[in-house]
Amino acid sequence: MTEITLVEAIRQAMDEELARDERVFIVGEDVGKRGGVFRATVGLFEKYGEERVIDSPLAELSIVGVGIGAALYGMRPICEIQFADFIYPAFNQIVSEAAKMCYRSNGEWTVPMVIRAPYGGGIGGGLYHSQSVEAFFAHVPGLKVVIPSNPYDAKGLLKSAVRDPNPVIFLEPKKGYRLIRGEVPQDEEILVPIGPARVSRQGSDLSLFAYGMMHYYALQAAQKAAEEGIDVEVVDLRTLYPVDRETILTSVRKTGKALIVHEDNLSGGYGAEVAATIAEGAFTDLDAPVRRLCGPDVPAVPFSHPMQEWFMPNPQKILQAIRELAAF
Amino acid sequence: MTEITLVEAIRQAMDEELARDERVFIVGEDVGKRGGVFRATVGLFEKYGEERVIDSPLAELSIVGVGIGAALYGMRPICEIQFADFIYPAFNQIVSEAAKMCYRSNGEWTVPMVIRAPYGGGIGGGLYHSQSVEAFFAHVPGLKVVIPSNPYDAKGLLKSAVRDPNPVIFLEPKKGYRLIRGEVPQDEEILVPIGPARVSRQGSDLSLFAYGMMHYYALQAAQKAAEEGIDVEVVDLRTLYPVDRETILTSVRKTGKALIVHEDNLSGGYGAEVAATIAEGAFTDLDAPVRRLCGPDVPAVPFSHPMQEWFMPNPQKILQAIRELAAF
Amino acid sequence: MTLSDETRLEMYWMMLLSRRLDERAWVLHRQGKIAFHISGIGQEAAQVGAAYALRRGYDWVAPYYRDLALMLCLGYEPREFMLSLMGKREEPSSGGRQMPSHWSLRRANVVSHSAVVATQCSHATGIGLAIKMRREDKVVLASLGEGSTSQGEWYEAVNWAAVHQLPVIFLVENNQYAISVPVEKQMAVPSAADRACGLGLRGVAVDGSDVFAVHQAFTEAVELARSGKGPTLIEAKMYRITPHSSDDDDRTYRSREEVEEHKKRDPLLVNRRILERDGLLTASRLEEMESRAKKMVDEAVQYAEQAPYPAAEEAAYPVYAEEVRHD
Amino acid sequence: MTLSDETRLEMYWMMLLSRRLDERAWVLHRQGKIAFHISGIGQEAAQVGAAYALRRGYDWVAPYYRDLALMLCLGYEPREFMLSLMGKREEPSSGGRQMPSHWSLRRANVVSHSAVVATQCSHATGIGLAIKMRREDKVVLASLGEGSTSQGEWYEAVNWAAVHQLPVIFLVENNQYAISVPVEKQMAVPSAADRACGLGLRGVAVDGSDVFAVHQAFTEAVELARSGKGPTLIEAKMYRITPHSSDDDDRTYRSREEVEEHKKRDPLLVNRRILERDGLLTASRLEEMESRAKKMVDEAVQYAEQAPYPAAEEAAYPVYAEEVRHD
Ligand SMILES: Cc1ncc(C[n+]2csc(CCOP(=O)(O)OP(=O)(O)O)c2C)c(N)n1
Ligand SMILES: Cc1ncc(C[n+]2csc(CCOP(=O)(O)OP(=O)(O)O)c2C)c(N)n1
Ligand SMILES: [Mg+2]
Ligand SMILES: [Mg+2]
Repeated sequence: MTEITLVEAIRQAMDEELARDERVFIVGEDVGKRGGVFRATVGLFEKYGEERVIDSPLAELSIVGVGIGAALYGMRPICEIQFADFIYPAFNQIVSEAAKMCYRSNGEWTVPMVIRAPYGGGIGGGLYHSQSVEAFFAHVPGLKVVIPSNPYDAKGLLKSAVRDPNPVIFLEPKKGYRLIRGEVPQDEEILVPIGPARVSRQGSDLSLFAYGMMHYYALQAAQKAAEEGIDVEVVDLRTLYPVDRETILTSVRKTGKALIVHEDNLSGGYGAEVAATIAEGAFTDLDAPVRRLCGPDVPAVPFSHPMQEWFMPNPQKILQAIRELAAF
Repeated sequence: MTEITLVEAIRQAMDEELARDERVFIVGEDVGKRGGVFRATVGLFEKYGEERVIDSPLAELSIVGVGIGAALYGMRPICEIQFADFIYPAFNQIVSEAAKMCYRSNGEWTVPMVIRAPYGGGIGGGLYHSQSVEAFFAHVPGLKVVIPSNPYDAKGLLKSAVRDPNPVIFLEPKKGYRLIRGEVPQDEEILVPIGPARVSRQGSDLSLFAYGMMHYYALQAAQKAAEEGIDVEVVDLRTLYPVDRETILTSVRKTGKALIVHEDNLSGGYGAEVAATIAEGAFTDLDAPVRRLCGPDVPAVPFSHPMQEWFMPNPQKILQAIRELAAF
Repeated sequence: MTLSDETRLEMYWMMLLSRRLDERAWVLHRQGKIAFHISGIGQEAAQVGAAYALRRGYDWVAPYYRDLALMLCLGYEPREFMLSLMGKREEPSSGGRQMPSHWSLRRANVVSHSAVVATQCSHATGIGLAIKMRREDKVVLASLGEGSTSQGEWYEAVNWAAVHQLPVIFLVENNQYAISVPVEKQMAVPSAADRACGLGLRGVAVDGSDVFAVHQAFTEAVELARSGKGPTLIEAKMYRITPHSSDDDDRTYRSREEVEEHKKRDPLLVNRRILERDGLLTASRLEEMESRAKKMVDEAVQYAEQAPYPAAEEAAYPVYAEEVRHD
Repeated sequence: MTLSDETRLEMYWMMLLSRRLDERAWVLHRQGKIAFHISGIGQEAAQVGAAYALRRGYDWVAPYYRDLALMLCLGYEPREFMLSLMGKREEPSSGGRQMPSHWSLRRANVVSHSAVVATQCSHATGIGLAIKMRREDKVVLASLGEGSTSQGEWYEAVNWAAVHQLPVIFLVENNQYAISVPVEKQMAVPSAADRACGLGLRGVAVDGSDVFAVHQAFTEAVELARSGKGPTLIEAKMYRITPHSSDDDDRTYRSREEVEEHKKRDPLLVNRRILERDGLLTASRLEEMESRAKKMVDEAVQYAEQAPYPAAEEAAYPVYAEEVRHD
């Protein structure tokens, strides 16, 4: 097995899907010659040509809208939004069109497409290159929302997303692009199903729910907690929508305690749905309040280093929350 | 006191604020001569002229964006989005700009503006004239999100919104525009503060949280429940964001049970935040799972009558949920 | 392309049928039998002229809610329209999920549109992109109202089609109003076709009351698009004779005189005169058409009235493609 | 308006100062002292020419991230730029919340902009609307890159300003690239100024390397706007001499030869020649300017390096206007 980075896994997934299915194409800003500002599409323009790796106009709304049209015609677009922070101009097309197409046409028309976007903070990007946007989409029936936390899943989930007959919002923790490495077999095809969350660490004292970069930190914190004698179960939510309530509830029913971590703002964040799911479905098993450790309710991650660190959850903060919850 | 309709209360609020402060103006589609497609601005064009009641181009993004610019310059725009379903083209301006302006400029620039939009289903409007959009905005620090449930609050909250130094998303339950009537004194100025929720019915058996049209139904259901001997406390959330956690927790600590009702889709809806708040803050007081009765996770309210009724919560469905929760 | 006499008469017939269906919808609304109608009266010539320049069933169409006549030309059936007005299960656009006149017809390559104006335009551009990628010779038509050209959405779609030279034809049905807002409040150019010059594609303005003039303009645009010469923007000038919809009261914003004045250019009238002038349309022929239309409309209404509503629980699907049921 | 010799030299000085500050930012980045820089090198003439046509401190400005020279003309101080590069507390645009070059300067009527391109344009239109409502004679300038004119956002803002005849001037700084994407992939018209003809406002293309030509074009546009004659779109043609930002590697998408070729039209060079030709700029004068600039840049860096970072907890506010602190 070979260890590769998260971004390389994503690149490989696209490369393989472009090779496999000629209906697949990539469209976005700077995805062509430049190979993407994060180099996620590097080499693909040269390999597949400018008709299948398309440098779009600087217009997110139409990157998605044009993608939808192509999907209706039978293509399989992979739309890249350069930063998740810039997905809002396309919000109408995603929420009004892509998400509702199948339902509103009673299944006559479907939109098989992937919208990829790097998200998340901690990279000195300031307010507009650090945002988490998952909660907006994990509330929209018709969409699937996927966030990988490691190279294996990233590759396997992205390949599944390309083959999925629905619109999939695929959010990539950009801080982990080069930081997160992992073994990914290069000689076999990897497909990770969209839908199920994954228990990434078994434990008995409490359940820690996270995804993306925060899942990476969660494992680190759980490791430290183990050294202190606290046995943490970690669940990588990875498909955020539709919600995998079963895996969430199964874990809490076992441990009796739940800690949810994300870097997005607390209020109305994805953690609220996880907490609500637990409050309804595992009430009699709960031994403690359901705890959320999330980004604070300020507009976004500030640029200046001390303020950025104040905003971001990290392994230390997670460990502290684990300790408190374990002691309840 | 005079009984007026919800929409008349809204019209009066705007009329009074236009008269009080010449920085106030209205901008939107068909708000001028037509007086708004729901007649919420009727007579104001004639009274204040076309410079203060502006028929905009058919472009929501710039209705909001231009409003922001005017607010930066010191005006107090009231932007009307014709239906909440059409607010998505303006999502970027609302979330990236209006919400973040104060924070990102460290308070140098603020955006005192109101964005009004009729929302909600049950009026035969189908997928695109029935949506609830509150959850998207009740997750965005920098915004305030307000939903009135009766004429008094509608008038008092809208007047407060116009005077608020921040961007306020003001969502109006359109099914109640003419259906919901209430006493509103016509000889004194009414200002209802943005922020606090309101216990609209005292009770001891369980707490029922709702807003807008669903609050109207909630009171009806609570009345019926009382006849069956179930004493329901009803809380009108009315300011959804920032979240009034104190009022929510105080009520649940008293009753020990919580039922949350909204017509928006269940998953990731506003009810998730209410449930999460309770699961964290009232754990030791809870006598039952936190229950949500919400719109189902389908894209939006269908047009055809039987399907619409299937989608919408109503007093009967609420009563049934009350019975079940009370019996837990 | 010269049109045969037969085709010219058929085009008139399509306009007439559309008109009679549309009028019946207004009647049904007054009778309280339907809840909502949005009308295409006054816009039939533009739609029929456009449709007849397409290879119907081969080319693709992204229409908007006023396009009843266009839809009929593409094979949409009168009874399907009536089913949709009544929210009946069998209605092919959405199975009763969408409001009436929110078209979709897979068998005719008509993609589903929402109520959010202008969103269909970037879909058309995407379809055009796919056609070009596949090296096919299809074209795609997107239509919208003049007010909707104020949406950035529309601009982006046209811009993209122009940059990539895609086989898309954008039809702006300029009926002078967006609900109550007159066209002067939407644009600072005298004609929606002028928008084209900032976008680098051909812009053509045509009299939308003259079905043959519209057809001519479209035939040229379609030919260019089909042969890889890129998109065209066509503005058909017309007038919205009815209120915006059954919910609207247009007396609040325009005078009866203005409406009456424009009725003189009613496309049914204008094209009848043309065909009479050319000796094609006789009184008896017209009578025959009228009675055929009446019969079809009656039958459509009857059929739809007896058709079942969807079951409540059908509203639960298909949220995802996996849930699509074929029955 | 003829410019005095003094003013012409001052304009050159502003360009020079901006250039030296900008170059220092690149040095600081290479030294690892700052994390990010986005450069205005090559765009100074357009910005200074525009600024000098405004009544600075009276008119309003909605700039974009490359507008360092514009900002300096409006009274932004070199040390403020350095503070912003380093994310220091005293930085006036955002107190360290935003990335460098995301301007805001209330004292100079410069409104805050985000990183989301083109969003500032509808703010400018809104400011123009407010100016008109108040019957004032101010104007507002909005600037953006040519790639950003692909955003529907921009189109809507310009359209609105044209329909309402607002005192807004839209400056498109056409530096030929949007990161790696060349202008031909953004528009099917030869010039961004051509966009104007579809929108019903004046469109002017000007050589963005010639500060005086730009100034002339702006002076006319400002006069028209101030006297109620509506908006103008001005395209300044130029070339982005540096990579997109300190994160970019432009060798992946353009040749060194291409860049070198365009350096011949470097605005500092072009305008030096003009001023030398007119006998205004002597070697000693230039030397004096250079040493003054160096001193100012050095001092600015020194000041900024010693300035404190914001405290972590300051990130908690001001989310709402009620939380604004003045200290
Ligand atoms: C984005 C959006 N905003 C508002 C509306 C409400 N609305 C429906 S039709 C309409 C007017 C459309 O005018 P125009 O584009 O000229 O088309 P017409 O109805 O005249 O054919 C409006 C404002 C909508 N459907 N979508
Ligand atoms: C809406 C949005 N999409 C993408 C980006 C990322 N981005 C930053 S600058 C830029 C290119 C801008 O090009 P142009 O408008 O020509 O301005 P220039 O940088 O060349 O001055 C892009 C794509 C962004 N900031 N905003
Ligand atoms: Mg119209
Ligand atoms: Mg550029």
